[in-house]
Amino acid sequence: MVWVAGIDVGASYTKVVIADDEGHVASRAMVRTGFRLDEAAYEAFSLALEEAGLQREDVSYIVSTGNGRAQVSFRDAHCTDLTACAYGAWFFYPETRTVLDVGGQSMKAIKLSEDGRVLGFRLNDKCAAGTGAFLEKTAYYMGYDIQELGELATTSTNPVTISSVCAVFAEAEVINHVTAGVAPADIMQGAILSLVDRSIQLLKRVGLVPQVTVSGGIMRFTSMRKVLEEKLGLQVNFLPDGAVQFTTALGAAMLGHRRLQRLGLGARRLAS
Amino acid sequence: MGENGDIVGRSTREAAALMRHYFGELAQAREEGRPTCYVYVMGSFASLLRSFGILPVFSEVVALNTAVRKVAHEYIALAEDYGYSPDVCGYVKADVGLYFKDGDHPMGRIPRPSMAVITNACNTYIKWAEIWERFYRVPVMVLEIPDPYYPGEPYGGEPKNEALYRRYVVDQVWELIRLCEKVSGRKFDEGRLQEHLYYENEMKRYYRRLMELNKSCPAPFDALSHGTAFLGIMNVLRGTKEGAEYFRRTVEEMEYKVAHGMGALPEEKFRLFMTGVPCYPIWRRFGEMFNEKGGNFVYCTYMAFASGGSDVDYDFDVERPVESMAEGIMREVRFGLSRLLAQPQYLHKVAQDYQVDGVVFHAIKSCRTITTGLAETRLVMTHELPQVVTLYLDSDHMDRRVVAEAQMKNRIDAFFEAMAVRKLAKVQ
Amino acid sequence: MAMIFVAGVDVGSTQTKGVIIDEEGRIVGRALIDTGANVTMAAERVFALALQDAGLSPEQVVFTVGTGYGRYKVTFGNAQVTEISCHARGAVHLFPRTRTVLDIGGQDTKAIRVNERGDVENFTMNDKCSAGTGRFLQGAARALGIPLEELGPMALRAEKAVPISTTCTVFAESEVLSWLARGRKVEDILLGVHRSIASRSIALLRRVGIEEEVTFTGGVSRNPAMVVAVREMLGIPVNVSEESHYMGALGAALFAREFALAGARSRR
Amino acid sequence: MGAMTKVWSAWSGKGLEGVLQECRELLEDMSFPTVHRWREGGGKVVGHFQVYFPEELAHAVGMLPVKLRGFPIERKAADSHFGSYICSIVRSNLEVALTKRLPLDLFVSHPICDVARNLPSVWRPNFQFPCLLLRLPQNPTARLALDFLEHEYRSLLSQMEEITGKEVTDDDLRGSIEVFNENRHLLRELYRIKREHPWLLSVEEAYVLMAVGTLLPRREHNELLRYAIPLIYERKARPQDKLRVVLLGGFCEQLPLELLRIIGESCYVVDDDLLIGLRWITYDVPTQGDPVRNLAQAYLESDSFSPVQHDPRRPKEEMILRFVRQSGAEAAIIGAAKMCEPGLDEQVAYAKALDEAGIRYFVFDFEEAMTSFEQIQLQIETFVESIMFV
Repeated sequence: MVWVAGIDVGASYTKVVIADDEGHVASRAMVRTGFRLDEAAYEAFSLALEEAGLQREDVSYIVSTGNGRAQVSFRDAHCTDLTACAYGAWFFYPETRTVLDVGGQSMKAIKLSEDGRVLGFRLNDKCAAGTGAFLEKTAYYMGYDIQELGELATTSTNPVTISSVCAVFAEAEVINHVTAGVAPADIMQGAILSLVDRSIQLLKRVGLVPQVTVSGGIMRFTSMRKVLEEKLGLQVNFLPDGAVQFTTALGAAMLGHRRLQRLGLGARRLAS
Repeated sequence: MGENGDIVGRSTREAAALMRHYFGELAQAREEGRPTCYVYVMGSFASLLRSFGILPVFSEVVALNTAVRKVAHEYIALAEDYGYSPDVCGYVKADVGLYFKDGDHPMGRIPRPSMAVITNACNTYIKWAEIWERFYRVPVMVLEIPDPYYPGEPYGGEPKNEALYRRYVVDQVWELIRLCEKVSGRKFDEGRLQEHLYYENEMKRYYRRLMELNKSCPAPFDALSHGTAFLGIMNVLRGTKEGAEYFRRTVEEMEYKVAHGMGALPEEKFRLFMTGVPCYPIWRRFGEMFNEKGGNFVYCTYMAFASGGSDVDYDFDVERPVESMAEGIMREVRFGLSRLLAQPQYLHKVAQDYQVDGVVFHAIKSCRTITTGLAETRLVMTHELPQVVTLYLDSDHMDRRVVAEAQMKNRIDAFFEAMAVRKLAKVQ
Repeated sequence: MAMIFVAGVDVGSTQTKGVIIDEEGRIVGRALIDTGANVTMAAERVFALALQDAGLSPEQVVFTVGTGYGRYKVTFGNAQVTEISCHARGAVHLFPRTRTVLDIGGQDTKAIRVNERGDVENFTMNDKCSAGTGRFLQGAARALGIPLEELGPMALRAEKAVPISTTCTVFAESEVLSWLARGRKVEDILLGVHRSIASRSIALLRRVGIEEEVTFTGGVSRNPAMVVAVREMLGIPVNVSEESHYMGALGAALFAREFALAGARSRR
Repeated sequence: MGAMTKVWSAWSGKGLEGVLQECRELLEDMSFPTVHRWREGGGKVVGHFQVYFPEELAHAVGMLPVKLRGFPIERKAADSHFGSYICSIVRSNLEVALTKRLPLDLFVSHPICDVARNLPSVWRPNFQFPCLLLRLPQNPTARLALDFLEHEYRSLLSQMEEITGKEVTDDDLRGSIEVFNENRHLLRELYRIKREHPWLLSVEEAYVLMAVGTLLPRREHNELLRYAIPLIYERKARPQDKLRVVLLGGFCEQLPLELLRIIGESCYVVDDDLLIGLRWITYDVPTQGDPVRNLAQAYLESDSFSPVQHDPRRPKEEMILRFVRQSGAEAAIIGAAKMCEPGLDEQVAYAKALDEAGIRYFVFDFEEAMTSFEQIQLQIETFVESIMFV
C-alpha cells in the first residue's frame, strides 16, 4: 500500500490527512497551530500516524500547504492552499469545475480543469475582506451564537439591505439597524444575502462553470445553502460534514500521490 | 400666493422637464442614428458640436443619474465583473456598465458615440476615453489644455508661454473641427457656431448673475440641490436658445425671491459652503441632513467646475469665433480646474463674500481630482479663518458601498452644534 | 430648595455609560454596561444603575441628555447632543485649560478644538479607511490571544516596535499574525500597533491644529501604552482622567445641567 | 561646486554581494546621506515626482535630480495633508520633505494623474522653495506638441538657472546628454542580463542596482554600473526551472523590496517597468542640433509606454503583447498600486489583451508601505503552480 500525507498548516489549526493511493483516508488529525508552525505540523502528523497505526517510513510522500507550508521541514513538496483546496474538492466531486471557498477572512473562487488543475482563481477585493468573520460579529451583536444564526435567519420576513462590503462599515450598518429597532432575523438574513451576493460576484469573475462545489465552514448552514442555490439557479455540491475542514489537507495528500505517479517512484521514499 | 406659486420653484420644475427632454433627445438620436459625441462637463465644446448637428452626450450626467435613481450598483457591478477595481472612479464604472447593458438607462436609451472629444481637465477623462476607443472603436480626440499656471488662483497673471499655449489650443481646435466635418459629413459653418456661442454667452451671463444673487441674506436658492439642477441644464443645453431662455426665467425667479426676502429655506439659520460633489447615492437625504437643521448651501464649488467653469468672467468674441472659443475653453477649464486644486485663497474669498458660517468638504473615493487638495485646503483654512467651522466627510458620489449614512449624520449633527455655539458667541 | 440632579447617558456601539451629577457638576453616580441588541433597554438599564449608584430616585433627576450612536434611542431623555460636543464639555470640565481633545472610541476617533467654555470650535474625525480604532486593538488582542486590558502593559515592555502599515481594522489581525510568523516578539508587535494608532491620531490632531493643553478621552485612553505613545509622539504633556471612559456621559450630564438651569431661569 | 562632489563610495572595491547590500542600505536609509553630501558640497537639489523627468536639464545646471519614488518610512507628518483614497507614494514623498530628511531646493510634479497634478498646490503652503508643474504633453500627436514641450523645458531650465545662478550653454546640455546616454546604455545592459541570463540577477537585485541611480549624480551611477555588470557575468549560478514572466505595475509607486524578492523566488522576471522613467528614452539622444529640442523629441518619440502617457500611436494592448513577446516571457504579472486610477484602469485593458492572445497572467494590487505579504505570496505561488505543475 502507498501512503501519502497532506499537512495543512492554517492560521488557527493544523490539519493532517493520511490516505492511500485510492484516496481512502486512513486517518485525520487536527491540533492548534500556535506560534511554532513546524512543531504543530509534526505533532499533528504524529497523531495521524498513530491513529492510522503507521510508522513515519510508511508514508511515501508528504505535501504541506496552508500559511505555514514553507515551515514544514519534513515535507517532500509544498503547494498553496488554493491549489490543494481545489484538488480536494475535485476529489470529492470530480465533475467540479468551480470551487467557492468562504473563510473567516477571505473568500476564493477557483476555476478547475477536468482533471482538477487550477485554471484561474480570484480572491475577494481587499476592501471586502473579513466577510465570514463579519457574519459571526453580526450574530454576536444580536446576542446569538454563530450556530443559531442559520435558524434565526429562516424566520426573516423583510431582510434589510447591507450595502457596504467593508466589514467595518457593514458592522456600522448593522449597529445602525439594531439601533433603529429592526428585527434580528431581518438583519441576519440581510447579512447572509450580502455574503451570498458577493460569493456569486466572485464566482462570476472567475468564470462560473458548473458544477460548483463549496468548501469553507460558514456556508454549511442550511439557510445559506438554500439562498446560494436559489440565487445561482444551480444545484451546488457541499462537502460532507466532517470532511470540510480536511479538504485542503486531503487535496495536498492526493497531489502528493499524483506527483509520485509522475515521478514513477511508487512506494519508495524520496528522501529521509 | 397666486403670483408666488407661479414663479417660485419654477426653475426646479423646468429644469426637471428640460433634463427629461434631453434624455428623450438622446434616445431619439439612438433610434435615428444621428451623430453623437461623448463629452465631459469640463471642456465639452458643446456649441461647436451643435453647430455640426452633432448631439453632445454628457457621460457624467448620464452616469450620475444611475446613482440618483438608485441603480448605480447594477452598472458598477458589471464593470467590476469585467475587472475594474473598487478603487476606480464610479462614473467610469457606471459607463462601462452602460456599455454592457447596451445603453439601457433609467432615463431612456443612451446612444453609442460617433466620436468623442475630451480635454485633460481631469486625467481620468483620458483613461475613460481610452475605454471608449476600445469599446466603440470611434475616433477619440484628447485636446490638451495647459494646466493653470498658478494653481489655487483663478487665472493669475499672464504666464510666460501664454501666446504659445493659445496657439497650441487653437491649433488643436482646428484639428477637432476637421474631425467633426468627417463624422457629421457637414462643412464647418462659422455662422452657426457664432449663433451657438451667442446663446452660450447669454447663459453664462445669467449663470454668473445667479451666483451673485445668492450672496443675499437669505439666499434665494440652495447651491447644492437647486445649483445642481442649474448646472445640469448649463451643460446639456449649452449654446442653445432654450438654455438661454431657461436661465433668463431662472434669474427672474431668483430676483423676485431676493426682492421679497424669500430664502431657499423657511428659515436660513446657517449659511453653508460646500466644496466637492453631491452625494448622489443618497441625493435627497444628504441635502435634508443639512436643510432640516436650517443649513442652506449658499455656494458650492460644484457649480463652478461641474458647469465647465461657466462662472468665469469671459464672453466669447463672436466676431472671431474659433480663436475666442479656444481661449474661452482654455480659461474655463483652467478656472474650473483651479477650483479643484488645493485652493485656500479662493475658498477664503468665497467664505467672506457669501458670509458663510461653515464649510463642508466632501471627499469622495471615486475622484482624486476633487479630493486630493481638500485636506490641505482645510488645514490652511482652519488656521487662517478660525471663525468658520469646517466639516470633512468621506463618501462617494456613485458607490453606495462607501456611503455610511449614520456616521455622516453624526458628524453633521456635531457640525451644527459647533456652529450654533459660534452664533451664540457672536450674539453675546 | 432641593438639590437638582441631572443625567447623561452615552449609548455607544459596544458599551453604554450613564453619569449623574449634581448642580455643582460633581459626579454622584455612574454605571457602565454592554449595549447589546436592545439599545433603548440598555439606556434604561444604565440609567437605573446610575440612579442606584447615586442612591436617587428617577424623579430627582430633572433633566437627561442622550449622546453617542444611540442617542435618539434614549427615549426618556429630554434632549440629544452628539458625543463630539459632550467629550469637549467633559474634558474642559475636568481640565479647564484644555484646548484640544483627542477621543479614541470603538467606531471613531475625534480631534476637537475647544474654547474655555468647552464649546466645540472645530473638529475632525478619522478617515474612512481608519475607522474603528478600538476594534483595531480588539483585533490584535484576538490574534494574539491576549485579553484587551493586557495589551497596553505588554506593549510597554517592548524593545523595538515593528512597523504596522495597515490602517484598516480588518487587516489588523492578519498583519499581527504575519509579524508573529516572522518570529517577532509579541511585545514589539504590540508596541507597533500602539504607535500606529497614536501616529494616525496625531495626524488628526494636526488637522484641527494642536493647542495646549491636550486632553485624551475615550475608552482607549485607559490603555497606558497608548497614553505613552501619544505623549511621546506629540512631545507635549497630555491630560488623562480616571473618568475618561465616562467623558461622553459626563459631558451629556453637563449639557443637561445647562439646559435644566436655562429652563428654570426662563420659567422664572 | 556640487557637480564635483563625490557623494558615495561605500561600494567601491566590494564583491557583487557587498555592492548589492550597500545599494539596499542606501535605498532604505531615510537620512539620505548622498543628497546631504551633495548639498554640503554646495549643490542644489531638485525633487521630481514620477514618472519621467528630463534629468539632463537639472544635471546641466548643476542640480542633483532626485526621483521621488516613494520611501519606506513611518509616516508622522504627511497624513494630515491628505484624506483617504490617496495612494501611498505621494504621502511618503511629502513625509521626507516635511521632516527635512530630504532637503530640496525645487519640487516638480507632472500632470500624469489627478493626484500628481495637484501636488504643487498641496506642497506650496508648506515650503519656501518653488513647487512647479512640468506639463508633459497628453496629446503627443498634436502638430504643436513638440513646440509646446520644448517651451516647457526651457521654462523649467530658466527656473533652475535662477536657483543655481548658473547660466547653461548648449555644450553643458550636450555633455549632460552624453552622461545620461551612457546611463541608459548601462541600464539596457542590466536588462539584457535579466532577459538572457535571468539566473544571474534576480528582479530585486537588478532593481536595487538601478534604483540607487535616483539618489546619485548620474556619473557616479555609471561608475557603479560599469563596476558591477562584469561581476554579474562572473557569478556562478545555475539556471533553474522557473517561470519566465514580465512584471508590470512599477511605473510610479514601487513594489516593496520584499515583494520583489517573493516574486523572484518563484519566477524569473525577464522584463519589467520598474522606474520606467529612468529608461523611458530607448535610444541615444542626439548631441548635435538643439539639445533641448532633442530631449523633448526623444520623450515624444520613444517607444516606451505606461498607463499615464496617452499616445494614440501606441495602443497599450499592442505594447504589452510586444513587451511579453520580445522578452520571451511565458506569462505576465500585472500589478497596480492601491488607489492608482491610471494603473488600475490599465490593468483591465492589459488583461483583456493577454486573454485574447492566450497568455496567462496574474493581476494584483500593492502598496509601497505594505508589510504583510502572505496573501500576495499565496496567489503568486498558486499562479505559478497552475502553470508549471500538475
